[in-house]
Amino acid sequence: MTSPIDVAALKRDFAIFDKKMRGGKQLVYLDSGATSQKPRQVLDAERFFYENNNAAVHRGAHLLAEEANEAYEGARQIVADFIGAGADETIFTKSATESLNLIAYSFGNSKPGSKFHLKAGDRIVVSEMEHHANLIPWQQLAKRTGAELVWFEITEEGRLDLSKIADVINKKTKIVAITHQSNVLGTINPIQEITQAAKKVGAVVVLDACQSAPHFQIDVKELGIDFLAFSGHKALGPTGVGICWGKGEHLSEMEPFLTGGSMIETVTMTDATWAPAPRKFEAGVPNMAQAVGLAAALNYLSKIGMDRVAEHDALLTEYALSKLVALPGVSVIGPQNGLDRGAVVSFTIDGIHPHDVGQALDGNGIAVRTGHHCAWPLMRKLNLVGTTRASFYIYNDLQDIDILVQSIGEAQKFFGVL
Amino acid sequence: MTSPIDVAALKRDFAIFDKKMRGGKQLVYLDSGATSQKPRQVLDAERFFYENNNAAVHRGAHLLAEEANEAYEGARQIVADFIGAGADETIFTKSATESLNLIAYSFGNSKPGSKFHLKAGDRIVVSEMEHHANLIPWQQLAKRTGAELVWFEITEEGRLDLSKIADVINKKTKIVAITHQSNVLGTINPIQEITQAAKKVGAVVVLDACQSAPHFQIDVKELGIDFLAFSGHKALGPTGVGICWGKGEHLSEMEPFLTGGSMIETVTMTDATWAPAPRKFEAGVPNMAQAVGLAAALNYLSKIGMDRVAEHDALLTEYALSKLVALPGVSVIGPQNGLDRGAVVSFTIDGIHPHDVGQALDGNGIAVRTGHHCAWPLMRKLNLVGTTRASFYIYNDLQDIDILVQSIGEAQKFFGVL
Amino acid sequence: MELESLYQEVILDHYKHPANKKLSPDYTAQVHHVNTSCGDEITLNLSLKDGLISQVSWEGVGCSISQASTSIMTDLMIGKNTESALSVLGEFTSLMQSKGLAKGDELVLEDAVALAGVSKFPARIKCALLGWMAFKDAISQSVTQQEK
Amino acid sequence: MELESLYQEVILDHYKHPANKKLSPDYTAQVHHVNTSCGDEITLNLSLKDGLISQVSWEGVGCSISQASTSIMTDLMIGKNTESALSVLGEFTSLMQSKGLAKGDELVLEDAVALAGVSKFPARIKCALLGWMAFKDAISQSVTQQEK
Ligand SMILES: Cc1ncc(COP(=O)(O)O)c(C=O)c1O
Ligand SMILES: Cc1ncc(COP(=O)(O)O)c(C=O)c1O
Repeated sequence: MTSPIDVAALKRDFAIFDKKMRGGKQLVYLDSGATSQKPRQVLDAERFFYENNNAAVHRGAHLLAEEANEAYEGARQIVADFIGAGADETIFTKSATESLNLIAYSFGNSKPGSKFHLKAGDRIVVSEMEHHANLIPWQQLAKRTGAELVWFEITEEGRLDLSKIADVINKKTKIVAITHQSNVLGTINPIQEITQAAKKVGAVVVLDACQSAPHFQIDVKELGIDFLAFSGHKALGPTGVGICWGKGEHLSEMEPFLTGGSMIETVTMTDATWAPAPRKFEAGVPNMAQAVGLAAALNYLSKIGMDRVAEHDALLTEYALSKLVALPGVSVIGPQNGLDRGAVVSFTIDGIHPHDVGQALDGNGIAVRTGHHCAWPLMRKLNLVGTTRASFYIYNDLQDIDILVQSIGEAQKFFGVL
Repeated sequence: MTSPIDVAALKRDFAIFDKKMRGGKQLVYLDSGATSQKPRQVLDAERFFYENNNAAVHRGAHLLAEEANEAYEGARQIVADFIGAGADETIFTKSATESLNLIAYSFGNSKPGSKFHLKAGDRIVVSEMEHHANLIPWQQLAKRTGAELVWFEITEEGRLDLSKIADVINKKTKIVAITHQSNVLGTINPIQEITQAAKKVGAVVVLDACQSAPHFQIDVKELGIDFLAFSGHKALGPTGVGICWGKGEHLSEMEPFLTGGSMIETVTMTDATWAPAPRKFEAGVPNMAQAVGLAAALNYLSKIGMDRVAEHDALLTEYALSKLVALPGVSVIGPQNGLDRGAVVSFTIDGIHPHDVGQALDGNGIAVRTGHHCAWPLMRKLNLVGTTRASFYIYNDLQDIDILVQSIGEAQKFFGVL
Repeated sequence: MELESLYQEVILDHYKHPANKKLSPDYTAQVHHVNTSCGDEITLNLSLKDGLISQVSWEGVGCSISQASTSIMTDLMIGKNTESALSVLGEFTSLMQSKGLAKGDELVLEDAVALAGVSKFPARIKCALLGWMAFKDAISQSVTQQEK
Repeated sequence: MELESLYQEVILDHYKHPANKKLSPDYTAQVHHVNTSCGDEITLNLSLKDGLISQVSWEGVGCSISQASTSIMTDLMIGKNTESALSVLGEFTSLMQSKGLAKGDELVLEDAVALAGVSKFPARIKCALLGWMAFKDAISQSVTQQEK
């Protein structure tokens, strides 16, 4: 099987691969799970905005302001189309972290009587495989409101244990916040099963799509979710931009999060009323250039085709799994085959601390992530201090994985564990 | 008097001035109060980061991650130096709006017993000339905690009325949130007088430096303030980055605002503890490229010299005031001379709505802002539906003002009001 | 200046001498709308009688475009039945979204075709629509009211 | 691979055979430190007797750099008075911040000079300092304790 992506040609869009690593080595970038590299199309789009249309949106009547507005709202439409959403339901934030906090704080700000108001006796559901960004905001919301935080455990294989789903998502449940794909295990979770259970009890489902939206086709309606968050920087986009999507019917009833300019309807010294969504949730001069850059990134992905991106990912993941599972002294964490599993492979090496593994790989130009991956509770559950994580994207090829595998062997020799 | 800045030479750094406006007109950009234009040095710095050092900070041990970290923390040091602060006290946010919300929400999150905890009987002080960004977050905090919101009025001349300062800032006062310079009136407020009064009663002073930090030298220690907020995009920097500065002793006692990755010390399923500042306040993969871009912007300003920037601003402001005050049918809002007054001049024209003024000026390539300038309570106080605002920066010259003045005359003729 | 293409004579006339700009004491529905980006406001009273729009009156502050557009709209709507009023409104909205490409049907829109130029200025479309959106809101409130 | 410059023989030796890695039952101060970016942890017991550091023992998980560095540190510190211990600590901290430019004084730092290469890898400096910072904390706690 060969990849539907011509990686060698595509890589020319990414200037960073011209850079030489330590000792003149070529860059083998296996850390897209943390952040992706950016094609020149994205950098050019940002620069074009600054050099031709830069002005504050929503605030001026002059030509540049009109153009900035068109660029920004056009970007919103592109993002909305990318996830099958309406533009008015698509909010620009600075990151997935802000998106998830926005939802949690907005719920926390809601008044008694609102369907989003939480109190003692209510329940928030998460899972053991959540990234801190989709865990701590809910911990804090639970503490503030008196609601109870409960969670899905994981199975030995590293999948969500849904065997007790009817106990976990019960009548008390108001919110289910769950990751689409684990950033450590690679596991892709069965979201529809969860949304069905949530719907039965009237709970909203918040999906952390940080690891999924950049990698395969997502449709918020098909998923049946209520809210979705992802970060631009993991999807070829600029840093400093994230997306928060929410069903229109929810957004219109929700309290704002950040307050200030451009999100208001009227203001007096003591009071204010809010503009309709999405502006209600976008206080201040927004991250316009980053929104434009993200739109260019999503256009870049769409031009490749998300089906092809997913196929390419699957090919690399299968190949990496087959090689790593066979290595002596190496343990793959999470599902051992490619079924319902994204382009993230965590592993440990007997006798070498992940930090030292990362250092040894770095010596060969390989960039991986090591440590707890902002999923410390999962590490504790797995009884690990950390893992080494290789994650793949459109600019990786099978040779990258061969270099990884060979370097692991060299590291084992160097540290004398083989 | 001539400007210490060679505007013609400097303008070559700003590609947007090559762009042709409607009817082939040259751009006369008088809307820097809303957002500034960006020199290529800033755009190049961002691009260099993406093409050479792009990786997630605080999270990897590989070369790119190390370089990203150095770039990001180096940027923090540059920003800190720019305002006379310590790097550990300097927090990257997405905007001044987020910075002000961060402070207000952090206070709101504080527990009884904390010096930041507010309750009924406590008092928050603002002023009638605040931008919505430094008003609504405090309205909301007051509503949530039961504290009382009071404010300084403005004088006929458009200055802060401090005659009742001892009544306004009294023993109940916990927070004084005030703008350094009004974005409508141009008034520069006497901050030291306010910090002295606040210090006497143990209140903290939050300074909105959006309109000041880009325009003249600021030193947080000399000002005697406790917190400061400003936006990168008004200071030649990228969109999507702002600064929140707080005294170290405050930051270490404050509750976090956004929660998630990178801001933690330890995490379990039900609980988390926080990293020291500034990381406690920077959840998630940060806006690294924008931080780097902002540092390049502040370096650009420092290279000119903030004293020269201020002198240039003063020259333009004096010139604009002298011309506009003399125009028939034109009223300048706020102080009529350059004393303690920044590079922002708002005015109204008898018989022409600000929106129509803006449109007429746009026809001559002039970009100004019209409307309530996110200071609606101030507009009501002044009994105005809005104003037209011209604001100046380093790339403007006296000729820009001449074109403005001439175009105002043409507009008056067109609308038949002269 | 190309201002003439935007501010046609007929617009400036309506701006200086707005029609029906004095709130009637009685009405079927009263609405208040605000253009949040600039602060312009309008209050509009609508009277429906036997399915016909018998009266539209208004008060408000705003730029020449919003004032003229509202004035023109009231002249157009008075005397129409709700169905044809909404159809005119639909046609005007399309004209505003035409990005300068459409001219508008003068038989349907009458004086309102003078506003065609606004569609080239995205930031001003809201100004031109302020009164029309208030009118639309008032219609739907009147209809619900009469159904009760 | 240039790994040898970072992982000198002496480091790997300490990593495999760490000194004083077993918590003593009694101590003047006990501290627990965490490297928040990777999750490495250390518990360290310190005993002060007549102004001398009589015992430093520890337990913890971490990479070879943090483990070896802690091991080397304990060997260095035991038997010193607090003043010279803190001076050695200062010297080691400077070495770590030297960005690969300093070699370290072997007369003062002994085995710890083998860690000089770490200073070229900013992300690892925290690893090398984990045990030392815990030690510093324990010293200051012991001193306050004894002052009481
Ligand atoms: C005085 C003042 N405060 C606050 C702000 C808000 O800044 P931003 O929209 O960049 O968050 C602005 C600018 O819009 C301002 O002029
Ligand atoms: C699964 C998951 N959720 C949330 C986040 C947080 O994203 P960000 O740091 O961009 O806000 C990440 C990435 O760090 C992630 O992998």
